[in-house]
Amino acid sequence: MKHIHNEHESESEAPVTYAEVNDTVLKMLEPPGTGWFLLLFTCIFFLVIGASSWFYQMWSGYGESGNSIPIGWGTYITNFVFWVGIAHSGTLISAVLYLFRAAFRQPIYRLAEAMTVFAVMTAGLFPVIHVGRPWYALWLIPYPNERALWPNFRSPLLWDVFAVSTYFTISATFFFVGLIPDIAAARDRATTKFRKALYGVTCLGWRGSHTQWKHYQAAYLIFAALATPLVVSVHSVVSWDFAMSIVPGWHATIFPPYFVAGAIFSGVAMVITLAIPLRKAFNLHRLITPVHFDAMSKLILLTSGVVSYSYITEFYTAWFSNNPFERFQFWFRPFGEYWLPFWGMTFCNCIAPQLLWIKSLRTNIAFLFVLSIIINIGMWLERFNIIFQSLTREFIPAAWGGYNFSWVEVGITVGAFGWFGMWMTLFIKFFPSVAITEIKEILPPPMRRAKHDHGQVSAVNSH
Amino acid sequence: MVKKSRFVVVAVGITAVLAFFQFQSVENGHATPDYPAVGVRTGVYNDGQAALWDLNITDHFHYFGPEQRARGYKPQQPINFSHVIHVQQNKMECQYCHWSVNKSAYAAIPEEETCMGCHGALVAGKSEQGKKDIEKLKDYYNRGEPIPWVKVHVMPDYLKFNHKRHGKAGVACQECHGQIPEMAQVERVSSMKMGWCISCHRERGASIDCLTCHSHR
Amino acid sequence: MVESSSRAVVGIFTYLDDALEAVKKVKESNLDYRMYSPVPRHEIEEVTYPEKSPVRTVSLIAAMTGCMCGFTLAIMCSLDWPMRTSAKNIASIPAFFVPGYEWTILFGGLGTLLAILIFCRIPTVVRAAGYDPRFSHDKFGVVVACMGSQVDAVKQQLSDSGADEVDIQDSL
Amino acid sequence: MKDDLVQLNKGQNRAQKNSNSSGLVQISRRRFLQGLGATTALSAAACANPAEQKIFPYVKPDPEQIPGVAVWYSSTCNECSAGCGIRVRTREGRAVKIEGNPLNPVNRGSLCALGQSALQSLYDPDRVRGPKKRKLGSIPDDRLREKSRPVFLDASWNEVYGKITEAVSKSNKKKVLLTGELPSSQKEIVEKFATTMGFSHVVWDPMQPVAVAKASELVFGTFGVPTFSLDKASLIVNFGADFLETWANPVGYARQWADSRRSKHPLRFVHVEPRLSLTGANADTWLKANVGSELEIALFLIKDLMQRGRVKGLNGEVLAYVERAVRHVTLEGTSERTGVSVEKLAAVAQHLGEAKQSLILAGGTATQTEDPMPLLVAVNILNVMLGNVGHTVNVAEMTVPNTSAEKMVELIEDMQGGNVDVLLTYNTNPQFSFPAAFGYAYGSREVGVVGGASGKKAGLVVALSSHEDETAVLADYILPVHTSLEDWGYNKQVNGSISLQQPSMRPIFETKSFGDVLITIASNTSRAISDNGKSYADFVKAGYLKACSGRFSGDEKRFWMSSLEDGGNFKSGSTGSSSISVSSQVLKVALKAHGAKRAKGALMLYPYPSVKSFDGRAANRPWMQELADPITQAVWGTWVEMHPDTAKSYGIAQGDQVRLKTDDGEVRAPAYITEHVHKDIVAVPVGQGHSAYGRYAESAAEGSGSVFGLLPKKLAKVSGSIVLAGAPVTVSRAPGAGNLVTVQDFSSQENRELARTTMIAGGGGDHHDGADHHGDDASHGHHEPKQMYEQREHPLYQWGMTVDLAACTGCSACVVACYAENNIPVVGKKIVAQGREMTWIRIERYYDQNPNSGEELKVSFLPMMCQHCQNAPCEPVCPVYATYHNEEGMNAMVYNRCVGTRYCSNNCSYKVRRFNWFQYEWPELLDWQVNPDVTKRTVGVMEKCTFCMQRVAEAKDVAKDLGRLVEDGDVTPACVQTCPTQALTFGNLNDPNSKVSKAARSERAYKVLDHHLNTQPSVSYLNDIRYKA
Repeated sequence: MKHIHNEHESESEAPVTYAEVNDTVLKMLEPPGTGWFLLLFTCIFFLVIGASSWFYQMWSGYGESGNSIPIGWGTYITNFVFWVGIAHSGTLISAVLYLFRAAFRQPIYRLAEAMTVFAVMTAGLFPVIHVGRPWYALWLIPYPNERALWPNFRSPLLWDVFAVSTYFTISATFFFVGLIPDIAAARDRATTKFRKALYGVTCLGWRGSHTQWKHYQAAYLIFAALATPLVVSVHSVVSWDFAMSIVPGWHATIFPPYFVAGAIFSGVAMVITLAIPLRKAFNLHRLITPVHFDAMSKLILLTSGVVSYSYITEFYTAWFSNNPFERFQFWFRPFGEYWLPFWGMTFCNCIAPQLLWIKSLRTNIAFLFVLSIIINIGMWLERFNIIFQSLTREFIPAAWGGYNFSWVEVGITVGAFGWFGMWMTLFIKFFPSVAITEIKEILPPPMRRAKHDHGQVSAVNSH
Repeated sequence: MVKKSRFVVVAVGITAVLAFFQFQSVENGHATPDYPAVGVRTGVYNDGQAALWDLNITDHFHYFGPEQRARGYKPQQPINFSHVIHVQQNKMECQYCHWSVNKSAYAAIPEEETCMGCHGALVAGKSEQGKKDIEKLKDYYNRGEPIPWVKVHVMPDYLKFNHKRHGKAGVACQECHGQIPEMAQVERVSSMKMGWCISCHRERGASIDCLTCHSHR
Repeated sequence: MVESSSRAVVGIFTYLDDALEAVKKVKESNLDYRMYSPVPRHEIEEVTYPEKSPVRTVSLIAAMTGCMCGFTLAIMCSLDWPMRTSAKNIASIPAFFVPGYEWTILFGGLGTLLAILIFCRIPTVVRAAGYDPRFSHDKFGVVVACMGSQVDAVKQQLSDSGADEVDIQDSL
Repeated sequence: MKDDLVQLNKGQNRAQKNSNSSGLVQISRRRFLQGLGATTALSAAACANPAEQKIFPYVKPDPEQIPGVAVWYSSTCNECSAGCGIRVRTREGRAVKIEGNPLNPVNRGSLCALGQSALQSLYDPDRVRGPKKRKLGSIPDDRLREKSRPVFLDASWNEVYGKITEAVSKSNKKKVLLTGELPSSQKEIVEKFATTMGFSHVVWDPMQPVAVAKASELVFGTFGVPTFSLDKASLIVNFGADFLETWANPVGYARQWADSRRSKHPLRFVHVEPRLSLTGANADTWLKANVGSELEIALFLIKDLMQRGRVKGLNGEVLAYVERAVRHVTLEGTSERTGVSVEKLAAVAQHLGEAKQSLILAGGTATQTEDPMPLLVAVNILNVMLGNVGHTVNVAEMTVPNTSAEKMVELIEDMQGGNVDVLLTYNTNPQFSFPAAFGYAYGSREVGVVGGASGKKAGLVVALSSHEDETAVLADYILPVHTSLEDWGYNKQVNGSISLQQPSMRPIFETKSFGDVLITIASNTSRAISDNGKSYADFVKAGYLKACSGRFSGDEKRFWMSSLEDGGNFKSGSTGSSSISVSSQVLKVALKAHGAKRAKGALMLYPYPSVKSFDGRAANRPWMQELADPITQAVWGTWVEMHPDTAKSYGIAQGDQVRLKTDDGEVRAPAYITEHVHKDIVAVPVGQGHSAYGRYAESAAEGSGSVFGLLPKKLAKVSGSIVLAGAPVTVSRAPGAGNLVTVQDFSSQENRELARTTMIAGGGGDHHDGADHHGDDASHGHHEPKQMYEQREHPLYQWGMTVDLAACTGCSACVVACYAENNIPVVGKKIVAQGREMTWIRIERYYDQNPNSGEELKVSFLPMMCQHCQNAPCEPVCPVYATYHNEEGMNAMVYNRCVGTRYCSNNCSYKVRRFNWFQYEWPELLDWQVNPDVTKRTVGVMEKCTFCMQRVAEAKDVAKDLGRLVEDGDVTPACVQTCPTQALTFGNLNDPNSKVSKAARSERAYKVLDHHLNTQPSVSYLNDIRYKA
């Protein structure tokens, strides 16, 4: 905490006070302007496109998607993995970095966590969209039923059900618990009747008494401790959807760490993509500082390295295994029919992030924004490569085949962004999207008798 | 305090309603006690027990699923054929009319000629309604048209029930179809949902391999 | 308002050390108190609640239950209607680690949530004695419950510690 | 059309009518159709409750029928003139499946794709449903383009009969009855009719090997196609006869061929042709000779034999004649002119010289050139020299084709000259399959009864047809006749056996038997061709009993009944003659090779019939359209095969639209580029490009035009048959993209050892000696890896299958059988193009250049169906147990549990799972064929081969009633049952004595991919056997 404070001081501005945190953050909740409504309606418009595409697909038949017989999974599963991946960094930032006491997480963690929850909500749609009979998707849930049947616990897809539902529950709970004191702060400042009621109910009557804080802190630590393994496990389980199969290009033990690193990679990029406009729109420059961007850039650099290493390892393993199918698959990816997505992925995920070795670029907001979008595209392509390329060239050459991209898939993909964006947009206007309490925690408390080196701070009074 | 008690009342109420249906379903199953003496519980097994918990809306609501697959489905038939008169009062054997039940997977609806065997010249019916119905039968027969009976036991696709095998294994008709002899209008007494079949299969040690029933035939 | 009825004395502090000073004094005089703060500080915990929180135990128990339930669910469901897939065992424990693990986390998380709700006494609609909206902003508050006779002493004590304001409210 | 076929029943997923589960539905036709209409109307109201389902009893019991139990009728297939015996499975009075009749010696229980698809001719939604008359003024056009399509109005039988009677009595010119090649009973009644009524009888069937028959006349003295015994030969040299596909008796010959190929001493098979046919693909040595140079090879072989002194059977002037012909033939010269390497020619000659028994064949397109006689004569002479006559060539049992192109030409000339006033057509489609250059359409317009109101137009052309094909739409009246499945008849085989044809169901529409129509026409004109007004059925019975007189003693009725049960009487009477001397008629033919005359800038047209299209009669059968051609793997419609070099020179790429033009016509079709056609030819399958005939035929044609329209207006020398091959065509790239859809785009095995071959050396030696496996070593087949898990036990049955690749010819009969048995939807070209075909069994075709013998082409056919793996990758990944492994070793697929994650398909290493992307529905009438024992699958579920578990269930049911277990042979899945070569076997692997376990223990047995993946399939493949060159 100390060194963070020092970094603040280095900015040659007055240190942040408790009151300023509240003021800045709660200012975000003020009645929205046209821009916000425009954003919201754009998102809803996209969502309507997506929803109508889905209904069209259900009405007409699953054939409206692009899948074919060798390629049973396509855009939807790519989207699923993509969104689960996006979700990951949220948990990483909120839980893992909390445990590591990495204080740079504080200003961005709420945003990251909201992103997690909404991304999981988005990701969770895709398995349902992608099944042939979505109205029976609930058969994957082990509930007592008149058929006396249970699901197959040996299937990675059932693990997915467990992993994703647990992940959603835990991250949503974690998110909500973290929100409680901040909502209480919002409640205490709320003016309109609606907001009073909204915050009054959602803060559950939080007061911030010493016992409450005591249990809260203990519980929060436990939540962080519980969510931390999820960071590793959820995407590992998702990766097992592939790794547990025998498809060349999927059947690899490297998948869990590879997927987790990729998820964090894409998630951090997504946090940057969201944080930059938010920071600009709500003038959060004093809360989300270049220091944070620098730290996230380093995280990107690290995970990009891990991801690149995984790519190389995949190729090495395929060569080393002397398995003709694996070898063919990894020859096919760079030099086959779909070379473009492969090289696109390589550029976006391995080459472009290397620019972050340059210090000035790490804090160059415009550059980071562009790079984060490039990385997101790259990570989508990575999943495309894994899913499409592997399925299109499996064991039996006679059964090799292609994919038929359809506008329905594009519609649903766009709709997913609309769905995610809609929740994000609503969230930033109704709930504090920067963690008030947690930022305050890293600020030095106002002390009359400065025990440490914070004499200056204690002199600054609020009001 | 008021709120709390209200909650309790609602909870107890819901439980009571559920329990009512629960027991009622069992009650229904036992509704017809002792005709003829087959000595088995008729069409109960775990009927409804698991179904109460089933979240599958498509199986439960008529808006999503066919009414014809619900217990108690009792359609109006083109001719008011009464099993009471034929079976209970005149002691006819099931197989006399449904003759293919032990020969084929299907228990055939009797040919009109079978009906005409008695009703053609001999039996004209006692009641007014009965006379009318027999006239109807003759009309159909003379026109050479089949009677458009309404299916009572509508089963979903991809379930192949074999009457012959069940009959030969000693399953009495009443066990699934209920006390048909006492029905003036045939009604579906068993849900014929999968869990219902399975509980009997398990109880009697019959195969619970999916393909036993979900094979094509 | 009867003299002997219990009252709440609310001290509003700007400085954390002042507030803690006041708490220490109140504790010495063995009065019931509640301290409000906009932020959790370990300094506060040290003074007010040095013991460990019971939340942890609840979480542990819940998580262990979850682990057991997860495995049990998977095993029981598989054994209820044993269906062979490939040549794999009906109850294939390695595969069941996933539901077991996931439910460990899930139950642990839900248990923790339950524990917070119970120990923090939320959700509640009861108005907290002496709460001031500023406590969620930047002020610290010390609310002391005392009999009417002790009010003045307590009030004095709080202002001596450096309270910006001291209010007296009816206790609930 | 495809919209009709694939009625995507949008939003009606749940409200699927389960007409198939109501096995009791047996009602009058009209009623049934009404009910069908009602169901359709109701299902249109979305989200409503499905209509209350009705259950209809019989009005009167049918003593033959137990509801839910199939009734089988023995009959005879009329699809080609081979006359295979069939058994038609009917349920509640509807024919649902055709299988081969095991008692019939022609096909011994097997049936080809075409024969099975006869059901879709019976249930053709475009069938003529009642008598029709042309609307006045709607005059047929030559091309029959959509605009000028004649309009037909409903008529009554009596009206048309009246017209015919009137015309016949008025007639003062020729009266002609034009038919296809007919079975014996119809032939007899037609002869009677023709003589009684003064009709002349003309026969046209494009598939008849008339030239072969003519060559027999020249060499052996009798006109006819000899019967061949392929299984007795140790070497077959074949000049283009596609005996594994469509030629002569394909099912019977395929069986003979396969019996030899899988025996200890397999025959060696050399095939010469310019375009790789299915038959050529099965050859040990495939010689891509220059077009028209087959004769050179034959002459070289004659010369080689002469040098070896094998001139038995030749003497006198014939010997001199032959010697003269081969005087200048040299190995090098032949090699140069044919384009076949010296080594290969020498090797073939050597094998031929050493072979104990051999057979030389010629036929197919190679013998439908302008001058086919020299080749055919040379081949016959070769057979004589080799002593094959009387052994592998049976000239005592000759099939005599009645088809005559010369008579056709004469008829057309007569018609054009106005010399014909009554024309009846039946079972032939000359407007489509006779070269359009001769002008049949023009001629048929000139047919008329003089004295009509407006010159010609009182004309009388009556088509007795069950389909509105090109010939029928030219007629003034169409009289709907029974299809062969509704009609009576018998067919006398050359070996003396007689197969009987009986109706397998009551006629669907207001149709009459062809024989009855003739009888009625005759009696209307007060002439009798059957005894006092008896029907054709009586005629058949009497004729059959007469033909069988002496074959039975005692009760005629009992004999008749047992014949109906057996499908005929199969006592074969005759014996082959031992030797024969060459007729001097042969001297008329100049045995001189003149090479291919290739016009400058033009390629040679090489039309060929295939198992998929035959002569065009299969075009309106969706199964046959969707069936992938085994060689090109193309579906729906036609294509043009070209050599890559040729294509390059014309700037044509795979799938481009190509225009083929001759002086007589034009065809547009997509290009299929393949190395396995000669550079100088363009090969086009015949039978596609219909302009009438029905929705599937017409839409699949996509306006391409028929290949027969390209043929020149001339007849072949001596044989007088049409000139199919050799027309010079100008090829150009047509605008627009061609619509070529293939189901297999990759032809190489990528060294993955999917289809394996045992290469054997030596002429006819025991292949178990010195076996040398293609690819990796043999131990892979018997690879027993250590299992991680305890393998599943199978207490009673473990169903398994073996596929003998040495016997599999790739004919695709199994595919059609599977379509028919398992209610597999036909989805149409567009959906197949998306990789969504629904076939449960597919024939994979791989081209491999055999590394052991240089550039030798090795074509492998690999039937691929669900392998029912013991360690199935698909099973554990299903989250809802929709697929799992049962106690009987079956990989079960429970459709109604399936959620549709498609994970199983991803994880299936064999890619045999099929997904219902849409709700597929059968159009009206084709849905009568739906097998009630098999569920139609709904949208969103996975499906796959089930080993025909409905048949397994039936067998178990029967066995249980008999108080025993299912025995070997009780269960045969549809594919196994129909396989013409019996390459497939099915049975209980638990039983060590079952056929299938014996086959699976064979040292040729291996399992596909098992050595890589340890999937432990239940399907074993037996290595193909090929001779090293």
